[in-house]
Amino acid sequence: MAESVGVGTHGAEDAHGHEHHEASFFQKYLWSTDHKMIAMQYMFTGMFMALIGGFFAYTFRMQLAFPGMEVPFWGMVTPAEYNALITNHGAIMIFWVAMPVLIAAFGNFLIPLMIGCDDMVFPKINRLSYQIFLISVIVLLASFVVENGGFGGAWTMYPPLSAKHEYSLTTLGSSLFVIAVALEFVAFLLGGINFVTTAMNSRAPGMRLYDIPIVVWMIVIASILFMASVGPLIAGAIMLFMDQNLGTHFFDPNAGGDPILWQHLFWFFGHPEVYVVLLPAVGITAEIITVFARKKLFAYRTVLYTTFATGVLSFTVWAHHQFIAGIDPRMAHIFTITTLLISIPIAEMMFVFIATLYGGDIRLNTPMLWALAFIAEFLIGGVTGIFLGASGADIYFHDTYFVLAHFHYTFFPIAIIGVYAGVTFWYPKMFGKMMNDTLGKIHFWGTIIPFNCIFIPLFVLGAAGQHRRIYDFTHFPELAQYQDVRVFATVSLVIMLLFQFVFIYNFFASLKKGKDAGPNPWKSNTLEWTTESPPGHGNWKELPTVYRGPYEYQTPGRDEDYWPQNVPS
Amino acid sequence: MSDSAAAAHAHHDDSHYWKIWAILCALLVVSVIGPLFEIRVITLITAFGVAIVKAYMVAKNFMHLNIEKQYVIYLLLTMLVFVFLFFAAVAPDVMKWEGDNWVKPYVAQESSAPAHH
Amino acid sequence: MIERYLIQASSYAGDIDGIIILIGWLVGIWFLISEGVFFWLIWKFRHRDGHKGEYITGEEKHQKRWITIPHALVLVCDVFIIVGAVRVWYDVKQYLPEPDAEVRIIGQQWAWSFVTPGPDGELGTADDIKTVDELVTEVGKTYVYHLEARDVLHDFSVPVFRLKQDAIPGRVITGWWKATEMGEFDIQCAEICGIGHGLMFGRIHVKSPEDYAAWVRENSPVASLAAVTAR
Amino acid sequence: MRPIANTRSAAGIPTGRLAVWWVVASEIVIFGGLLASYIMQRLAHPEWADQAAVTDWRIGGFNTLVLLSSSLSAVLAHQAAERGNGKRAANLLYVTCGGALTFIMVKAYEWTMEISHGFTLQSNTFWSFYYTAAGIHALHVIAGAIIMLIVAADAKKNLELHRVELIGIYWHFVDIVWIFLFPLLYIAK
Repeated sequence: MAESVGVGTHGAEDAHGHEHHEASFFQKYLWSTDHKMIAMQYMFTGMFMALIGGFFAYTFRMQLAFPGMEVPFWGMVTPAEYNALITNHGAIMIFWVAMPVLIAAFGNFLIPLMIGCDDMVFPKINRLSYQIFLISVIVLLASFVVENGGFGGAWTMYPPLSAKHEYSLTTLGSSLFVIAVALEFVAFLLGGINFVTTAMNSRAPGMRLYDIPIVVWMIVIASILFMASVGPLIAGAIMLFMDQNLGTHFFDPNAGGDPILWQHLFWFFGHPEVYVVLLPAVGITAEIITVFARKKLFAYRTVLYTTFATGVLSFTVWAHHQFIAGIDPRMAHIFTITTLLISIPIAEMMFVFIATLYGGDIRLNTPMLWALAFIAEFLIGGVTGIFLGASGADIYFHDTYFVLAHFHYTFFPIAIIGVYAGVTFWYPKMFGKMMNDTLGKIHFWGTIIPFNCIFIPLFVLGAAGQHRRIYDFTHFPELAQYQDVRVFATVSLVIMLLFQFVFIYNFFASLKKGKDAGPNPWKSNTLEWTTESPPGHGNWKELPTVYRGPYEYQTPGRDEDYWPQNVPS
Repeated sequence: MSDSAAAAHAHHDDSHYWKIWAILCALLVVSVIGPLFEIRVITLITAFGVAIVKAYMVAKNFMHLNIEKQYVIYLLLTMLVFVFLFFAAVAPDVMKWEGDNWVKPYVAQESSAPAHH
Repeated sequence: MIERYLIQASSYAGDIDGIIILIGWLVGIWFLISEGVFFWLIWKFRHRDGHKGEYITGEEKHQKRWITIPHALVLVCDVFIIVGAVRVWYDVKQYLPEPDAEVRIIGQQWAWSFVTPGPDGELGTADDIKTVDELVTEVGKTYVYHLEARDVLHDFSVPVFRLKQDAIPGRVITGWWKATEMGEFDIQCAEICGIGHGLMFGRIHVKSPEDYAAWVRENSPVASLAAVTAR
Repeated sequence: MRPIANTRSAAGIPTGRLAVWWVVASEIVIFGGLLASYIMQRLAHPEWADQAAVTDWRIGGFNTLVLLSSSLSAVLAHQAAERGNGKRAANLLYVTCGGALTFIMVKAYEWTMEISHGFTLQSNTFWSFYYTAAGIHALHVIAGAIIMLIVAADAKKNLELHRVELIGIYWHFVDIVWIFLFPLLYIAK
């Protein structure tokens, strides 16, 4: 029975009485229903896709810096290839890296462990969700190698370009792209239902709503946002696929369709999606900051309320992506107001984290560095977003490199910094070993500094009027002069990518050489640290009971500075 | 799995559901008869107004939302609100033929279907 | 800050740069304050032996003040930004001035074609001048454009004018500009439109009244026809 | 075997039913997005009325009746399951599946007629929406029927009786979707 096997089955033989039996490799690693193993599957798939996405970024940045020259490991970049590269870089980094790692991997690993139960409520659905996700990965990879190459119409897939093969010139690629995205949505719908139900129903006895760790709240709210926003796009994806292959005209203006409809269908999902990936990263930051500042989270409830506010508001702002895309100018006023309103809960969330540091006892281990970097860098992404949310300013900035730099200052902290923070923090729990802190810090600085060197210049280029998705700017007399800025950004990117190998080495070397972590290396309060690392099947010998909130650090009248949730007072 | 729903079902016998079903069928008749008058208002009321009533009755009595936890109702309503929000914000662009500083030159749907000629 | 890179060549370029600078100041101050406090706290409360952290719930009123007051101030700044943005947007996109001249702009994969009025100054007459990738206009005149697309989405963008508008197949979108500087500037396509997107650039020539009149005389199809018959 | 997590119920609703409500919630937005798109296009294109006139309200009405009745048998099956009468529950579920089968057969006949008269997916956007919306709904009917057969097979042996209610809730939702599709596609002229 596949259910009874998973990571580190050893040491948990008699966990509520399954007799232990040696499982085949296939059962143990590929067909497992254990939430921890599925989390690992999601995490490694996501990291593999991150390598592909990073390589794409390297390729098209090289093309931009040295147009028309052979790119090492790739060759000449044709315009068609360039479009396919940027399209799939964006799609991969959001749908196949940020989503699987932040939501699925951490969600699967943390929710049962943090709310104190033995598994997800529907292990088999959980497995199915990963398998569908894997198929979507395969379909996407297949789309690169089919005739005419991968889809090159931007990850937003605006028709008619995406709808008609004679426009996109990628006959099979665009259809496979749509199928891959749709499958990915189905996978995360199944996963999301699982997360939400688990967190709602399976909490350990004694755990009230305000005793749930923030990261669990965040992943659950993110899953709900995803569920509520993706519906129209699933319908839209079906319509687009039929336009591509079955000769319908949903988005074809010459036969009574409307391309703007797709833009609305897409962004009605596309904007909440930003918060779907943001919230888990924020939650991870909250956990890490409280642990390493040895400090109670400042105003737990305020964080929750601001999150709810963000979630609701995020459904009312989507058309700020379309200000000059031909929507009625009067609509722009409404969406400007809502967009600027959403800056308030997000700002407050950041204030809360900064306030949490006050009066702390801050230790700067690698996870803490990542978490602090998340706040510092995300602030830049947040404030530059105001320029784009304000309709008047967006007239100039829309679709320039300013936009590009802005959302990389949001998505990089989310998808890269947030993930590294989470991985370095929970690595001891996942594998029972400590990562090398020195290598971790080298990797940290080697990533953060080049990252800023890549994207600060791109803000400047955007202000200078350079538009996105153009494979060679030397054609444009007003833009050719900035070539050396592009070279600088590209070189920084290469340096940053090289430093990632430090992490990969550290990750795998620590599996062997790392010193044993023990159950609670960070002296943390939350439940996952109360079982052995890595947790066996069933997570606990007997499931814990909760007596207090997750952030009781420095509680007066105790000699240790922390107070685990499961310790009776 | 005994739960609130199970407990509350006790005082329902099957005839209750047959009654609901009979009402639904009657409503169905109304919703097909109404439009035959070819009067727009009556069509709208009978077709869509009745549809809403039918949906309400099915949800209340067959899906047992009447005895389900309140938050489920709010959950489903929230989803509906999002759908209406979507409609309200998209209609000005997709449904209208012209707006501030833009027009769609009217493309009548010449259809390959015989209904036209 | 934009004019350091690009001149302001249209009547509303200044307004758009203005709102950008307003936002720049407001968010800039917020950004510096928060990052400053952030790093100061990290340094001030770094781990030292014998120093213990404090127990602060952040739930009491006098503690919450530290986030609710900034929160209110952010709201105030937002109001300023909204008002400014909405006013600029109204002038540029919603309100349409009396045109001195009209042009048709048609985007297709992967070129811009322009129809400018001929000697009679009327659009849609026999003497209209059709050009490709080269838009010739007159300085100081209010131009109203009618933007169309033949196949896929395009975006007519003239950075020096701070002008940008998507072209949607099946729609005619109207807008305006009034050039204030003479010269020759970039037109970029700002919406991905297929493999030729990177090559879909044009030039806009803003000429003095005399030069423009001369150009019209040379290029009007009717005029040239007259010249032929005269010979 | 079922994890302990699955047997807890902190939210006051059995896990299975809670999950089904979330499924219904996400389905609402999927169909909502599709129908919203259809309605705005429909209002924008009055000339679609003479296309809509072609659809046969008698067939649509009959199918509505079929689905309403199958909903009844589904809820009766739930009642039987509540009373622990698995045999009766299973039989009523088979009746419901019969309803699903009838629905699909009628639809197949209807579509054959329409296609043979030249109203195909490509005819115009009304027909595209007609086949898309009804098609997606039909897929839900088929999926529901298949799951129902599995549930019924268990229920016959008095196993997993709570699942009878779960599939019932899903089935009523599919019914409700059709209740709205019927006037949208058949009646409104």
